[in-house]
Amino acid sequence: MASVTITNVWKYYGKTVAVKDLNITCNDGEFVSVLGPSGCGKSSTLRMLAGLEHISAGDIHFGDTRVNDLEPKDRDIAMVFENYALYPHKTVYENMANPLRLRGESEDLIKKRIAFAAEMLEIEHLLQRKPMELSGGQKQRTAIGRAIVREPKLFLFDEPIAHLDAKLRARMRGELKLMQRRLGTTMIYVTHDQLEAMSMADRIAVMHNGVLQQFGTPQDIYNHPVNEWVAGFVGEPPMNFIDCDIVDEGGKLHAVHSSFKVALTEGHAKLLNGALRDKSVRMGIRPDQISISVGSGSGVDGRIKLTEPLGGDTLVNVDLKGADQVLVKTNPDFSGAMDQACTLTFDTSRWHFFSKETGVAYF
Amino acid sequence: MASRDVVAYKTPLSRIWNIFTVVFIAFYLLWTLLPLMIMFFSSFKDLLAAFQLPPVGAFSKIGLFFDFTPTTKHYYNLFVNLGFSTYFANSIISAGGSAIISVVLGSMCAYALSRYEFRGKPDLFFWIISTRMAPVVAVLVPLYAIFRGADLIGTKAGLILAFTTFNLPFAIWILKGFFDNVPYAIEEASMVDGSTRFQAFRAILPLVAPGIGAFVILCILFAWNDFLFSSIIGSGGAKTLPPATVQLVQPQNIQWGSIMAAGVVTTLPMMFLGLLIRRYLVTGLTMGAVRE
Amino acid sequence: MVSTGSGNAVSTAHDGERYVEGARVIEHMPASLNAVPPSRYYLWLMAPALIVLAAISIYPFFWLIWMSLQNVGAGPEVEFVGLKNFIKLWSDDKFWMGWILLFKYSFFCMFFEITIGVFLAVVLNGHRFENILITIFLMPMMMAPAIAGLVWYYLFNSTFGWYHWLFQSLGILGETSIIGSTETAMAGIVMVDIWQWTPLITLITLAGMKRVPRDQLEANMVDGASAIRNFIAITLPNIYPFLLIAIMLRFMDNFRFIDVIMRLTGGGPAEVTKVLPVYLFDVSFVYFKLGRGSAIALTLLIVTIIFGKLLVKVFESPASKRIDQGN
Amino acid sequence: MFSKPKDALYTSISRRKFLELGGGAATALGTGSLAVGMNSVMMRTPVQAASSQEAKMKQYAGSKLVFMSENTPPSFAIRDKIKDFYDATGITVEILTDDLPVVLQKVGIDVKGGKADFPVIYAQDKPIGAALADYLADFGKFIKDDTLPQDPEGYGADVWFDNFLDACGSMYEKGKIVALPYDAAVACTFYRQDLFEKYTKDFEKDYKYRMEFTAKTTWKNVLDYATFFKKLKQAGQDVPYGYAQHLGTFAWTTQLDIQRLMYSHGQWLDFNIDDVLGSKKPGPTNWGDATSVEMMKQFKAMADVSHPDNLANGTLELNTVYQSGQIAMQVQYHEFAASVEDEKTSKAAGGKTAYAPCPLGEASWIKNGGKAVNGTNCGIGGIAINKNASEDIQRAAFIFATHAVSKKVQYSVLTGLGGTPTRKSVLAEPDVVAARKRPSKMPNALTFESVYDFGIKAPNFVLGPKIPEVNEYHKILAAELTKCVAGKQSPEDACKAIKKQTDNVNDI
Repeated sequence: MASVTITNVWKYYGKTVAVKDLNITCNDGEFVSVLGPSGCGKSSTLRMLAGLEHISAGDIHFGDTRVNDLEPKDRDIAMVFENYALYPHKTVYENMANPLRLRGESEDLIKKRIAFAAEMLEIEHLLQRKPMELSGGQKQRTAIGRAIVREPKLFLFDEPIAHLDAKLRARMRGELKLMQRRLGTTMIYVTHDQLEAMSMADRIAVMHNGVLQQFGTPQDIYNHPVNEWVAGFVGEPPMNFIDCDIVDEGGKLHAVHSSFKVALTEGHAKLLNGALRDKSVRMGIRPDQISISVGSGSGVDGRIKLTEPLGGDTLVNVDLKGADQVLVKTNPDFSGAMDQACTLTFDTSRWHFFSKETGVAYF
Repeated sequence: MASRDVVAYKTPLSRIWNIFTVVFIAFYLLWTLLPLMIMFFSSFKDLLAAFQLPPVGAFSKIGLFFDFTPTTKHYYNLFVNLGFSTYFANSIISAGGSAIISVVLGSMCAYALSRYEFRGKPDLFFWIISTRMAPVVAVLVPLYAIFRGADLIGTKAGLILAFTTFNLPFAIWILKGFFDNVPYAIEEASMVDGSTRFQAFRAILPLVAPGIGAFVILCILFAWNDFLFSSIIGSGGAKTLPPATVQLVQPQNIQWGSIMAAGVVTTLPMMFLGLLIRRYLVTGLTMGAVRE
Repeated sequence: MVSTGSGNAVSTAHDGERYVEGARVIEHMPASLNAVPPSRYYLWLMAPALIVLAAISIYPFFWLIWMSLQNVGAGPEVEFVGLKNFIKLWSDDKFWMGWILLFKYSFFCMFFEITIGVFLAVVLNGHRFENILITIFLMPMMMAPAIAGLVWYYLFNSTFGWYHWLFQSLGILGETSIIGSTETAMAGIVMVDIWQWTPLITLITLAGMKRVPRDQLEANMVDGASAIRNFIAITLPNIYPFLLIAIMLRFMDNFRFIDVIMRLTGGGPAEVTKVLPVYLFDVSFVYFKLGRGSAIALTLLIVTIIFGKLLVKVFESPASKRIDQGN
Repeated sequence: MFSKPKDALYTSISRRKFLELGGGAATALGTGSLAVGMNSVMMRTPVQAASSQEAKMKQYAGSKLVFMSENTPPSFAIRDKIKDFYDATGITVEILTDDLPVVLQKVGIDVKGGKADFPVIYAQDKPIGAALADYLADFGKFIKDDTLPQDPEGYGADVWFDNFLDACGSMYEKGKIVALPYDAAVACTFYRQDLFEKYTKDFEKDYKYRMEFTAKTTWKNVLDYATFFKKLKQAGQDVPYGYAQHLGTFAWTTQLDIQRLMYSHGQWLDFNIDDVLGSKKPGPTNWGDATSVEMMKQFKAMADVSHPDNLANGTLELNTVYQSGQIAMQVQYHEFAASVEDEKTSKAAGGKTAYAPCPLGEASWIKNGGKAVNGTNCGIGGIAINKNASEDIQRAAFIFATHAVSKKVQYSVLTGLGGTPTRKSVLAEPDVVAARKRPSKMPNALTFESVYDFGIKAPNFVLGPKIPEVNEYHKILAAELTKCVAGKQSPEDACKAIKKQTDNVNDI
């Protein structure tokens, strides 16, 4: 077991920079997910951790050991690959035995460990098959099994369930989290799927274009995105952004848009820098933090453009005055028709303001 | 995927087509086999019988071709008097040796080329394959000079190296394709599992083993059938079957029986090997451009 | 507020870092780089093969260039003559004739091999005995060209050759053998090439035909196309990259191997089969004009390498990539 | 590649010293080289002029030589009895045999590369001897060296058949001998006596003279015979063609083929140079003069009535055609008599074939003056020594060369494998004398009268052209000649083309 410290790490591929000045510390036994769209540098980070890529600048420590110059085999880690990377010519048993064999463990121990892992992963009946004969989920379990038997001090997962079907993915999420809790091993889990990251990780590192945007608990990231990009990336359906002006009316700050004027709470007003008064900002609000009712009323006026019933929820596209549009998530019995006028109410305690120039959140 | 599954309907036209198909295939079969058959039968014929032809136009007397008392004396002559057992052994050793060396060195190089990205890689790769494209006649003299300088003329070691000059680039080119098809992640997994880089390379060798096996055979085939290198570089001490056969054309008389027997001896093993690697033949003969 | 060329809103944020489109960006450079561990591993793997290849290709290449600038006479004396060998080639009829004949030979070989080979593939595709037939047809390819030359020499001989007898009996030829007449000698050497290498075209075409997407064929059939139209409109474009590769490979082989020609005609009669490599052979190994020979060899080498470049281009073309995906 | 010859002498220490040293390292070196295959290996025990013949023979005992030879009977004869040589000298000889073009190719690469992989070389007079003369050692110094064993008969011009030593030994320098005569092929006429007798009456009706072959038979007669046979054949009779030429792939014999015709008419020569010595600067060729154009015409006329596959038939194929009974007449090399007389392979065997000298020139065809002769030429395979080899290897090679041309070996060449000897004294052997008449145990001897008693003697014999560019000249000649025969160009144009290209090659 070990903590992992990534200090000022850079990754260059020729002139291209994949990872820029990355700093992450993950504690012993923690489940950390690295989240970001493809090309954000998350896989490079993982591969540097595994020792598969050279660390261009900065240091990585496992516990107190600097691992920069250690070969993968000397880092005492286990990794699960996106495409499973099983040896096609070896049986499931042999695949799982391989890392132990390479370390010269006794056959008894190998047998014991594999039995344990196979039971946990429910693949006992598959041990004599070859990868060709397995389904995607079974291959994935084998790959995980190969990682478990090693009892490493660190697990690295590279989008391990991306290729499974939706149902299986949901199940594996739960199982993986459970497994990590049971083994108590530090785990770093790379994914582009926010659902996976949110549901499994203790902490999430959100990356974009090689730069760490935010590192924090899932709640933190969801509720307090540090900038517009994180806010837009995390959350499904995505956050609505509306440009508004901050107007001081009688000592009270209001967010003013062509179709609404909403007062800010005391707390929020305080957090907004005084210098920004009478200036324009970007307001962000998640679709489920807007309530909608048909017909005009007190609140924000809009016109229903399209409704998409999803069963459990209904999504409503609403045109505001001017060019803006917002997406509202409401309950399934909502019955607005196209082109009908409607009224929206913002949950002002949960809204966000971002600098229009930089995208940095004010709170 | 195969287009053969497309539904076909019977029409008068398709019937004519079918008949035509049968005739065409029969003709092509004859065209392919006749020279081989004549070679085979003539190797059992006495010289006078080998020279017998029916009168022009006398198709009814075509049976004359089979009118001979089979003799195995040419084969006997080849192996007992003409030293063909030595040439046969030379062929096996030099072709086999070069094939193995080419595939061993070639797979190492191909693996590195497949995994290692560096500037000028396409140029290096092209240079490698261009060494195989060079017309043998064009580079024979300088090659002779090199081999002579290293005291390799007329030795099996020299001939193995000479064959390697065309087998090695071939092996690199083909095997790179094979390694490209093996996901890098498997080696990475192996390294994370605790193997060294070289162990990881060895770990994926079983994945390309069938292909490697086939290309050992294909390299043997190319080397076995070579004439120019073998007759110049291998001259004397390491003569292989093709030049030995050509040498049976002697000023006093051409020993057709022995030549045909030598042809059979040279060709049969290769046909057998060709059959063995039938599945890889297209890939091999098109330098990996086409896979079956 | 600063505006960048790309139109993104860029500004300096309150904490001193920069943001682009709402995300944090870092524009400074790392203070220092870690030393790159020398990755000699791959070099070591490549070294043995590259050393062997370098020894057998670089030295001969420079030797050829150097020798092509020399005049090598009958005796041991060698004289530097600059580009004279190349200038002389310009007015050397046999040199140009060699090129013409080489292309003529290759063209005839290609024409017949492609025509017969593709047709054979069409006939064989899906045939009940496809596999066994192909296997039989492959047999000539396994034969050493030198031996094939000898066998066909035996078949063509006007005194005892069965093929000559057949040609004569069918009235195709008179008493003159196919390689004994200036009119037919080229046909003779082309025939052997066809015999040996048509199956390769068939194999390649078959491999291509197996990859023709069935949905395309079906869509076309539903659209009302006949089998022939289907072949022309769908199959042919699909196997075209395969054929291109085949053509170039055969062209290169025709440049490389002269075993069959040497055995059958030696370039005769009256030089109608004296393709360039045969002429090169004469100049280098019969006249020992190594200077002139090197100049000819260089031209041959350069053309071959151009062909090689084209071939590699086809390998890397999108059409070819599609071939690989079908795998 | 053109470096100075490397001294291939591995050790020149005396045998005694060698034994004293225990020989460990030296043996390893020696056997190591032996195992490698082709290298000549040298061991030397110095001898004095006064030493015994045996000591002289054995001075290179333990050495190894490589002999690159053509695959003709003498090579096989020597190889068969190589043990005799080893017993006498202690020298191991590896004999490599190949087709003449391949021998030329390999020897050429070897000597031009400054090497001596082949210290002993089969030097066919013109293709190898004239082309590579600069690389061949002079026998003169060895012949005079009394520390070397010498042939009791000597090496003078008179111990060989007339002109043989000149043919293969004299190249460009007077007095220098680059090769000793080892293998001989002299042209003479082979004809089907049975057919000539059978058809002579018919022939006489048309042509008013007998169809026969004597030394007086002219090329015009040959043309008549061939025309006669062709007419008969075209009339549907089951007769062979009358004549055929050597126009196949082997340019050298094609040149010899027309040279006989040319020389017969006014002793025409390709160049105005000494026929015996040859010249490195031959000057303009005589092609294009009136005689040559006339001869080209006549050659074409002969070709037109010859066997239809003329252009495909080289010397060997021509003989096969004759053996199979398809032609009634050929001018062929006398060493082929053995195969023609072989009943197992030849339809012309069993007394059907008779031998005569080459045809005589036809006086009316001579345009430039000179007299008509029975133009006869040859291919004398000399045995030569590679000048690149070290002095000791050359000396050892000399011992082998003299063995190869010794009376004993030359006799076994004739008796054993159907070859033809070069040493005159072989002819005096009683069984050789007997073999000159049918039934003959050595069928080649049947040609001796036409060849040795007539053809090779003055004024019939032509030796040249010995020029360094002889191989290219042969190819040019053969190419233009065959184009003319194939009807692709007129005889005049052919002569002009030959002149232009040949003069170009010779830097005129």
